[in-house]
Amino acid sequence: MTDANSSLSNLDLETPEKPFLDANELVINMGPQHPATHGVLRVILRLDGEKVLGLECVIGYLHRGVEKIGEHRTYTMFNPYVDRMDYVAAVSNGLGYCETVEKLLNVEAPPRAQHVRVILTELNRIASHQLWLGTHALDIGAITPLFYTFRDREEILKIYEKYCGARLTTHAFRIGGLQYETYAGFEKDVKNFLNFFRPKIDEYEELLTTNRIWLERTKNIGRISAADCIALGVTGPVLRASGVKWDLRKAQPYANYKNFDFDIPTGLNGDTYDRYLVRMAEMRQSVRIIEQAVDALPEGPIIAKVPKVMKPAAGEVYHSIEAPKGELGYFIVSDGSTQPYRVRVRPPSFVNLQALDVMCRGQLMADVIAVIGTLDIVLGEVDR
Amino acid sequence: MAPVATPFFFYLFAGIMLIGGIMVITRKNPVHSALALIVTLLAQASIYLMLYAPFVAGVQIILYAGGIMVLFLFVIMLVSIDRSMKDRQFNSQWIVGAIAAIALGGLFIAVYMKGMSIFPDHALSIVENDNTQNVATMLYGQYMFAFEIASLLLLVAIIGAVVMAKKRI
Amino acid sequence: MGQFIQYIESYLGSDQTPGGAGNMFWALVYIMLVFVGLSVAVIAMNWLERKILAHMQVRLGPMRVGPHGLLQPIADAIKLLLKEDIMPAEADGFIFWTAPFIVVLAAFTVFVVVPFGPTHAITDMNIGILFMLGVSSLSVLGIVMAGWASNSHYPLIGALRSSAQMVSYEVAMGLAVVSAILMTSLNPEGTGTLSMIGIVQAQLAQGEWFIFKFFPLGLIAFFIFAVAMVAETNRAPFDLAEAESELTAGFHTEYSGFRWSLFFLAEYSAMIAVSSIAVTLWLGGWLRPFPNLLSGATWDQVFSFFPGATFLFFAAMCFFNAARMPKHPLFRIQTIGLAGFGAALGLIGLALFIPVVRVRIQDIFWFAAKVACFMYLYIWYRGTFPRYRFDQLMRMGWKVLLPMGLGVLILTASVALLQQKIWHP
Amino acid sequence: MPDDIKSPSSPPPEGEPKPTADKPAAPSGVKATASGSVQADVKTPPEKDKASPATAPVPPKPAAAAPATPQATKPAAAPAKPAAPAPTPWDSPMVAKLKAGYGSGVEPLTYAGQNYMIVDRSLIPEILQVLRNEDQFDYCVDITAVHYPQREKQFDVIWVLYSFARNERIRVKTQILDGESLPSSVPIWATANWLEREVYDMFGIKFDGHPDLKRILLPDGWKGYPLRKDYGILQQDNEWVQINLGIESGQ
Repeated sequence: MTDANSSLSNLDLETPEKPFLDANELVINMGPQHPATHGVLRVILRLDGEKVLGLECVIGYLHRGVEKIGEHRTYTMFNPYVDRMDYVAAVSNGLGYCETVEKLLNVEAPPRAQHVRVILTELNRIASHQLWLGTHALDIGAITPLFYTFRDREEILKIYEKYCGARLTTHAFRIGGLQYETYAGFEKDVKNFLNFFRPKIDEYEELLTTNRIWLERTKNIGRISAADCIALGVTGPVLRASGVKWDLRKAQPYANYKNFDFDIPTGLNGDTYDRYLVRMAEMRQSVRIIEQAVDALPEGPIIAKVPKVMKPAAGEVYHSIEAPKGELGYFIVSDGSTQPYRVRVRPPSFVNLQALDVMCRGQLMADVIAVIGTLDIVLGEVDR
Repeated sequence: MAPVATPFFFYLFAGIMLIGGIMVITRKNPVHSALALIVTLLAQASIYLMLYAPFVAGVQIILYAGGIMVLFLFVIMLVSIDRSMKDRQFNSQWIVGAIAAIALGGLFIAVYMKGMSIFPDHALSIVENDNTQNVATMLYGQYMFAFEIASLLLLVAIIGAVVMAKKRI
Repeated sequence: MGQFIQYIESYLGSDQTPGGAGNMFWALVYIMLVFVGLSVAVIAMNWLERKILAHMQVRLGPMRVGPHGLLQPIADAIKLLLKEDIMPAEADGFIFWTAPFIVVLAAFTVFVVVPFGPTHAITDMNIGILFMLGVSSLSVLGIVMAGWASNSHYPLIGALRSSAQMVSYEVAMGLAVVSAILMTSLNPEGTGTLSMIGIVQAQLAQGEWFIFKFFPLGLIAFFIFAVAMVAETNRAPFDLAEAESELTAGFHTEYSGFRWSLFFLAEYSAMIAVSSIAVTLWLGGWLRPFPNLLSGATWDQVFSFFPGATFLFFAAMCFFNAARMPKHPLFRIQTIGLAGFGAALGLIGLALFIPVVRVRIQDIFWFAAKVACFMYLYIWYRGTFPRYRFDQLMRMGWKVLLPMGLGVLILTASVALLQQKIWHP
Repeated sequence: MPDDIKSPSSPPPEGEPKPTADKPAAPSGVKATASGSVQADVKTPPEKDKASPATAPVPPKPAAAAPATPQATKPAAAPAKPAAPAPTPWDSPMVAKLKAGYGSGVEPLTYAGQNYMIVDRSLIPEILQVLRNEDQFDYCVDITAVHYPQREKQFDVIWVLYSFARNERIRVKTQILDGESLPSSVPIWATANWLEREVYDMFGIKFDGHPDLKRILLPDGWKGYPLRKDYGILQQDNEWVQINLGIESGQ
């Protein structure tokens, strides 16, 4: 414990360093309207020249009171709202919410629903990582990967569109199972996508992985140690890139992830490059999972028997899933009525964003952009 | 190339130089001063050209206008302009300044009055076409030693700057 | 009047540049030609960059304004000219207004000495290359002024980055240039030249482009220059001054409309200018490929057909694409437009086969073709590379390119001396 | 304690009984090891997928209606209407130790397979510290609150904690009065910083010793705490909206 705290003791905003030659500290405001802050994030940077002395995130520009809305909607009605938080990984949000309510209701989705849920969430993980890769590379100045990833993400969105009619905020799952039976040719589409997508990861990597400029821009940038990660509650690829082999899909399997064989890629240095490699590897692992899930897709009902009017017994449940960005948790308190008494969302982006200050200290201003990109935040989720 | 309208251009550039020089010392904003200085330097380069010294003119533009003055501006911009704007522009040593100015003016007048006898009249030789080559021959031949001393001085200056700027080497 | 006509005619048949011959009329004509040609080139570059970049990035690029977006640059220009000219309230008015003009002035003045052919230059100065470097280094002033006068943080940081970057890379660039100039002195008289035309003529006399001279010394010097010139022009991967993800748009963040378009114009003409320097110094300027290997009147004849053939090729491409256009009434205008454009190109191509034109135009053609290769490289870099960070950029300039440049310079000098003293005493 | 964390390869002490039961690095594993800092190796999912492994044997006491393990692969069509499941006592060595130390101030319970303890307000700083230091709950997942206006102690404050070493998640819950403050847990978990700010922002619960307790999602000058039950869903700080946005109403 002392160890973790000592590494944090030098994190306070006031770094007592004597300015040299009376150099004035420059305070720069980045955002909330800034192309590289991935939304309406406002960062106040304290710079010495181009070196970052400290920064403060100002958030809340996209606050919509999702948790308050949750208290005024029935369990079913609130389901679409969660899609609007992390809008690039809406399916994962839905999965987390549905599973939490299922826990409250004490029901479980049938196997077929579980399989389809896994397929769709993993597709969503790929889509989210693609969007991250494109924008992250764009922040660092490589424009081309963005168009490659968007081209390929389109194929995933097409599958969503065919499945549920929506592309982004899908509302694909129902409490207790699925909203729709899969359409005819769903398996074929998914398999086609996998075959199409596998070489594409190589294509992205060809552009970046060994690119000298990319290496210089990402290696040793925004390093964060495993201890700091844990102290700051950072989860997801960022935590794994720091060397902690922890993935909720393995540690506390939900849905039916325990039936699938996949690896948890981890990094060693916890720098931006490792996070890049971890996410690239995660895409490959997602492909593996989807492949197994499609091959073993069972027949059967797609929704468990759930009451028309959901009135879970009074009680409270915290359930979390491994969203593309980290641990996405829902804490729902039921008072026995049709509406949740309290819905708390534990957003991964929100907690991860806290680490920005630690990761940026002593880096250059240009690296702040790279680090914001590598944290992979979605402001809709940060602010809710 | 035959010179065209030489007096006109001479007075034009000389005028620009003078106005620029006055602006340098009268502007309150140091950035404006620096820019005026650049104008002066550019006009000076033009005068060099008219003196059939294109190499010097080119070097003047590259080094002074394009290099040194940019660094000047660089430094000035990092300094708080607001503070320097509030400072008094002229310090109290104007008596010394006036004396120096009068002395310099007297010198100019003296030179102008008996200029012909001080500077012997050379035959005008236009060396425009191999000007650069001549400069090179002089620098690396006759004045080799002086040239090398100058470069040594610069080296010392560079090392001094590094020592001063670096907290720890 | 007759005297005036005589004055005009007196230049024809001269083997000097208009400036060299002291003929003001033709000098003015050449200035006009260069100005117009440059503007057209910038407009073409605008379209080409968008198109090529788009195709690299699996997009189509502009497709709506004119066939394949051919009229897009014109639409853009009109849009920019009609835009409101905004000046920040706290800006330093005079400097803010003059900055873009200085940048444009610097970028265009450089072309006074660019030799498009043995006589196709506005003038030839004996300090030609020095003049080019000097004047192009003045553009940094405009950038600094623009950044400072905007009175805003992002432009200021952009301007500081840009000026530091340009001043640093000028050093490496200068060293590379000097090693090429050294090569010009390898003639029996032992006197080199700084004149742009003289440099190309030296390559002609020595029978090889300087890029191949003292292999690999020439190549390394060229490489240093090629890197430094990208940094000089603030283009990807060295486009830190206008890194949109960090500094929004760098020093011209606060500019809009016409003034912004001046910066745009200056950026592209600066790109063309530095490419011209590279072409002149290392790639034989206006000389056609293989002047030493495939020499002789027959080969001259063959190579002189290239300009016309190129235009005909482009014309054929236009016709091909016009034929591929959807057969739909809505596309009729576009098809006709594209075919018309092809026809125009074809006519130009045919005109270039006329012997008189052919002989006169081929120098310009080869020069332009070489510059065009560089322009393509610029676009290619932009499509491929991420952006360097500022300290990395500086490190590369000072710790890699500068020592390399010094080394190449010393080696070139030594080899040249050895060659003169030992092999050909 | 962070020593366990720093070495990624050292497996957590429990929850991983058989480390290598499956094939190593499949071909579709990590390929991008050009500079080789990412390695993918294979980890077996724990054989028993209980939410609370070995340490917390769930007592299947009452009525067996509440299935203890959430991931139990039962037929899905299980009747979804168990007769109002109630929290059951939670028993484990850790809990026994805490109970021994703090007596009736700690009330460990299990609901829906999830363990939590209701802790007396006065014990909060100590218990959290003990959980962090001795029981290896090194990861503070979430801090949140629930408002019960009809109760005397109006607020439930909940800490969700997770231990990497034990692969166990628990919740610590306490009840406080309106206006009562809590000690900040930022010294214990750095992540508590923003989480506590959010609780303050939404509920108005103050945390003593927090380095920078101010609103996080809402604007600084906002009045009212939106997640309190007496704050209507359409309610807003009209004054703030008028001053700062220059409009009559934000809705």
